[in-house]
Amino acid sequence: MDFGLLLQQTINALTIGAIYALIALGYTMVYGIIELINFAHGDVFMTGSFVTMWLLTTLGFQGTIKDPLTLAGVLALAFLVAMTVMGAVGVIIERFAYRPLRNAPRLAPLITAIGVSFILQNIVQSIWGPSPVSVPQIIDVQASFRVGGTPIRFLSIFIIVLAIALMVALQLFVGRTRLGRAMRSTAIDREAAQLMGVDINTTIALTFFIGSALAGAAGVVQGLYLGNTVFTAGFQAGLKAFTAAVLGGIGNTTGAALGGFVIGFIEVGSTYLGYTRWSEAVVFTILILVLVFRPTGLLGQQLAERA
Amino acid sequence: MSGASTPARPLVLRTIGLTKQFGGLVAVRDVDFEIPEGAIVSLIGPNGAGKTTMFNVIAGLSDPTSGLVEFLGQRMIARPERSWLEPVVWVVPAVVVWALSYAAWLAGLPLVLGQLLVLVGLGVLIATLITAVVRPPWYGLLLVRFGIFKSARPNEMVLAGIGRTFQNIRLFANMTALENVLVGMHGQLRANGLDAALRTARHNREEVQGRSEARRWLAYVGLRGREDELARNLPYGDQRRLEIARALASRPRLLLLDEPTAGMNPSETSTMTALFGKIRSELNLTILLIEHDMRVVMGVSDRVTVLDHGEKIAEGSPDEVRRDPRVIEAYLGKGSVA
Amino acid sequence: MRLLKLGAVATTAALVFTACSSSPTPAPSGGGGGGGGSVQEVKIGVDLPLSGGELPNGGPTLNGVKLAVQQISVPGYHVTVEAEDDAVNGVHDPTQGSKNISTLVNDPAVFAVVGPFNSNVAQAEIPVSNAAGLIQCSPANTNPGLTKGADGAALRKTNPTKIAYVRVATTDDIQGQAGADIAYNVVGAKTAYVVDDTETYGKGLADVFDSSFKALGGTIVAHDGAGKNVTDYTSLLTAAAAKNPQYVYFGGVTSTGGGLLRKQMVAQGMGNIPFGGGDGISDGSAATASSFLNLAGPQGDLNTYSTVAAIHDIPNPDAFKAAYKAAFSTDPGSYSASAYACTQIFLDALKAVGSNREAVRAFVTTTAHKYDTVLGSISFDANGDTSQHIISYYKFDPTTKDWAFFKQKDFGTAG
Amino acid sequence: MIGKASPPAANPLRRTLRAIRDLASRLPQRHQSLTVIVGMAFVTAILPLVVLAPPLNGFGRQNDWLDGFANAGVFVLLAMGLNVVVGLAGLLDLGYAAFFAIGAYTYAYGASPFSGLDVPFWPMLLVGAAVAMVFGLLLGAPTLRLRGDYLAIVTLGFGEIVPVVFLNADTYTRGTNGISGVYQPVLPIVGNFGFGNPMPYYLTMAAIIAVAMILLYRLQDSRLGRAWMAIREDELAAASMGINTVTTKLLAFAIGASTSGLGGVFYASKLSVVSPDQFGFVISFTVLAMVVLGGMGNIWGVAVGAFVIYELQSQGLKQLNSFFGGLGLPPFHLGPLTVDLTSINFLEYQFLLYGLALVGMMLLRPEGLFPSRRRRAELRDEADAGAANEELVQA
Repeated sequence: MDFGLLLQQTINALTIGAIYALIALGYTMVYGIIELINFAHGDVFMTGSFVTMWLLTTLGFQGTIKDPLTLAGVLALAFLVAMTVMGAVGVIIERFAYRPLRNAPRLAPLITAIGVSFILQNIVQSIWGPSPVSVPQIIDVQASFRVGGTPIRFLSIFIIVLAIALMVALQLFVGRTRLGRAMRSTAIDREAAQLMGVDINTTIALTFFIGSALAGAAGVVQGLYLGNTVFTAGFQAGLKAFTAAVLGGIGNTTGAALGGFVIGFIEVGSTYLGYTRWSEAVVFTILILVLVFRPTGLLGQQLAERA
Repeated sequence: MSGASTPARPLVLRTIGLTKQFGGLVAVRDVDFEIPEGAIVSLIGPNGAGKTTMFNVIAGLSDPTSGLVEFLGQRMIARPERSWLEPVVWVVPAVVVWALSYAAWLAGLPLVLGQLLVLVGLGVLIATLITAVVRPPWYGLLLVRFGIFKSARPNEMVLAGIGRTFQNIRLFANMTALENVLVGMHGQLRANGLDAALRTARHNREEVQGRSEARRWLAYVGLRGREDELARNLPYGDQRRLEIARALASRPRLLLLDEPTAGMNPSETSTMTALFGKIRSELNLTILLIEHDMRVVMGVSDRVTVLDHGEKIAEGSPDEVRRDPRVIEAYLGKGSVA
Repeated sequence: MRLLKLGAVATTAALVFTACSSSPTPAPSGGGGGGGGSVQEVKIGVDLPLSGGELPNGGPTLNGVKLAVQQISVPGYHVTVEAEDDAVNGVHDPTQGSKNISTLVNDPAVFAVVGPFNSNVAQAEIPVSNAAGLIQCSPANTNPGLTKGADGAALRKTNPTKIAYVRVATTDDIQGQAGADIAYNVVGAKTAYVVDDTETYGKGLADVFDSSFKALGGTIVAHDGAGKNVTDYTSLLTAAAAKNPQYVYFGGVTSTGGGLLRKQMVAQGMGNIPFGGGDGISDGSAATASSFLNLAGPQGDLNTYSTVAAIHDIPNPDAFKAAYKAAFSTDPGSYSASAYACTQIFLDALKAVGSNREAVRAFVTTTAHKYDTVLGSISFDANGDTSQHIISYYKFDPTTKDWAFFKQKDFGTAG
Repeated sequence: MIGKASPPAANPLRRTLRAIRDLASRLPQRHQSLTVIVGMAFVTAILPLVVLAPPLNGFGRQNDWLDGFANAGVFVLLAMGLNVVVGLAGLLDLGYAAFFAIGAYTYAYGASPFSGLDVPFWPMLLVGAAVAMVFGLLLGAPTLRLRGDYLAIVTLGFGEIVPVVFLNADTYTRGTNGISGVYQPVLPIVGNFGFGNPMPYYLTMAAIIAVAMILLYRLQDSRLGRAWMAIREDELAAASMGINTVTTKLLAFAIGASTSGLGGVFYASKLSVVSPDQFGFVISFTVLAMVVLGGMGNIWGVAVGAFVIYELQSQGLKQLNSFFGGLGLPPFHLGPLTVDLTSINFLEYQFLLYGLALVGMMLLRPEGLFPSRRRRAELRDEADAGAANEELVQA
């Protein structure tokens, strides 16, 4: 077995897995708190990549930024803008498409979610056109270092580290802060949390903000990594990320992150074995098998009630 | 302490060493418990004593960690072991057939044979899957053989003769009272989808008879004339009654009532208590009652079992239990003991 | 900016639409006609995907038809364009296509149809137009199965001898051979890696490349498929790089990942491996937004080849481009010229035999007729395929940042 | 019910009206199948005439409309099938298109030059439904134990797997090219099933829908239908009433799948081509939207919802250009914006409009356009006539 190739593919899997994981977090957080499959989430991610593209081209960047300081500044700006804008978009979507339906039949918000997804796609398509567009890759995509003769790209390492940092930050936020506690308590029992003085609307809006901001971050990352985006990119990425969230145990943030990486490995693994054409089928087959054997996902809680 | 009441009467239900753990928390610990036929037995205890957990295990809603439940002398529940193996059992026969088809291909046998075997394998897979879903008794035996036994499902408990109500009413809110009772009669009726689609004689007969029987059940609990109201539009007390009618419609031998008078005013409570007596005497039913209201418990029960922190601390007639020092201690400070 | 631009196009569209709004009584034509009382209103039907993600395919193609109708006038006729959208929910939909062609068949003013764009829509439409005897010309279909062999025969079951579907694009089987010819003979590669986009066009092309390259004596190190949903080719390329291919061939179009694949090759340090594709990636210079060269990016030495199933030496290659740009203020799309050519052929027929459907159909499919089009001289063979089998070879030119023609080769009549 | 709102009507006219209304609400309950047949016959007869009247005749000829109606019928069938799964049993199925694909491919195998077989259309309808049902069972049996949204993702995954298999198993499915030249039905009475002659398809579809509707209504009003609804309302309580929830859900799944298979067979026979890209998530989602917008659980509501959405997608949104062009409204001002409706290419904003329509309809009527009104008194036997009177007195 070629160790170098294996190492490279592992890095590839971790990189794409990190992107899935970032998107999956949004799915799982929203699901955890209002039990809604937010089908518009994939398109929030897509819009984030377009916002990045718009920002970088407006600032006049075409390609690699050599000066490390400028690079750091532009990167920070890109993440800040994409995450804030997408966070705000998430809050707006929640306010107008989901909140009025909070007590409606369960499937009603699912339909509006898909409606919102169409709306986002069409808006992006009207502004930036229906064809794929280039995103300036401000980090040198070829820069790499060698591990035992195998080139490892800095960009990949950057993405993996960044994603993990964001996930850790999220865990700390949810676990250690007052707002995080409010989120957790709302997720467990909305009415009880309300009685305890938690502002439900703010908490849910906050959840959407964070989830969408993470999707925005994933959008930036995707732009840097692939240098390309298209207005239909949200659907498939969203589907995979949602699968990741379920695979990990929906509602569980650690599970979502784990699920993202697992899907990255499944995809890259099927390519490694020469079954790229089947990778989608493999992902979903493994998902079905996992759920048959572990009905609540990899890290999902066992349910008290059984029917 | 044990065998305090008349041993002549056969047991309807018996639990042996029943234990249920949630993570590190032991909700029920090693409880032996018996219900003789025709009795009204109450299960009491302070909040968090494990009453509802016990109830859910008996009703088949959750698997015990260890111990077993016998209903009418039949073993209903065993500890689930290696239940994740069950899906493996479904797939193995089909995989064996497919392996045969591959072997046939390798051996150079005619292609048609291999293809036929592939189809047979598919058929086997479908058959095993359907078997797993329908769960005929021999499938259960097979699971025991492989050490993959899973406990009885709630519906199997019902078919065996255990009916129940819920602590927080769980009616089918968007169905009418009559339909709720008809659902309760599910196990009594036999018409399947094909009967319904073709409107066979069986379907028509059962619908007519079922409806009139359902009406009688509603009338029995005092809901005459409310047949076509949506369950969610009924007043609270009537919803409780409807739940009982629905449970009775399954013609149980043992009726489990989970706090049936919770949230009722005294006059409603006394009507309800009267109903229990009527059910027992007229329908010859055994009743297991979880109740907070001590007046109800002491007034209606033949036997009382007291749980505290998941353990059985006392058992006997209401008077015996009332005087038991451990019971007084468990309830101390609450002033609940009348 | 873009909205404004769209407005301009849309105004043209709206004019056309207004003029041809199908009212029972012939509407007094507003702008066109101009000749007097004897002008007959006729329509060229168009069926293309015109909404959602497929608009970049259908939109510029429709513009090609409009441009032709604007520029070429046929005495005695006022020709308008009746456009139907076969995309539902943003995806080309054979059901909608079948319905659209029925609609066009039912409209007596329609004497010919340009379209469709996608092969599976064509599969649903060909039987309908064949039964109705309404001539249809696809600017983009290249799948051999639509016309040739038993598959083609099955599609025209109702009137087996009356061809009602022609196409101006050379089929994949020929272009795939050309791609292999470039890889093996021009570049001199002995090993190649093939990726297709799993769609009819891309996979068909890649499969022919695969077999032709092997026939020439080369080795295919791997042949992978990655659908249009795949955006990350990194792992694919990592695996391929380990097998040291001397050439990479992409079967597909820019929007299904052509540019992305090349760009990621560069990122992976595979930029110096020659890369080739069919006319699906030959879609304008690097200055054209969303073209292959634009998306593939400026890095690497872009040793990149493409083929176009048409003669390069046409009389005035830039005139069409300029006229298109003047009318729609964008560069033409990959199939704008093909759609223009289809329309030219129909207008020729209209001029020659009038607007009777059967007459037009018979005229167009007569194998002896030659048409002078923007794509060069075209005639159709007995199956309705273009009998022109010349493939033009292009290579990326780093100075002009555009495709540069370097050779054309006639693959004869051997299908 | 009515008596409560208004005092006993003295006015004879009012009484007559009430009697008519009463009859109208009772007839469907007493003679359901007959009502469905009469209703479908009426709709089938009236639709071809309606489209001849303005303004509909401006958008297309009768044949165009009928062709579209026959296509819409496929979706009506799909929506009615999915309604069993989602509306009655309360299971979220996001991969419903997979069974549609399986039905369509089954027909393509049974009647096309590709396989060399030429099985007549009518038996193939049953075969397609049966094959789809088998796959429904195969998927459902191991997965129906899953709770709500886990089931949703499993079905979604299945919906993604099936087209991938049809795409990549090209030896058996001709891969991306699909199977073309699928034979069309033959039936002497209805007429010649040819291209450009939509009437036979239209009539056949109406008949299939009528039969499916009768069967589904019958299932809904039965022990099985009540069990489905009980599971939807409260799965745990349903299990505690002796309902084998897994088997019952599996039946819902199987019936939904077979209805979808029926639709697939018809679709393949009408279109004469099947290929993997016709059966993506978009179809699954569209059918789900039809069910939810029509009014989950209400069979005729779902059917109407499906019809409306399909016509909106394939006709309405595509006609906006000629509609506004034809109106010839002068440009008007919206604040600083000048809006010229004739210059907007609505085709380009189809998605936006569709999305807005979905969101808007849901916000206004989250329970759907025709929410299932809970059925009132049903077939009563004579023995219970007394109780019925008593109920009326009380109400």
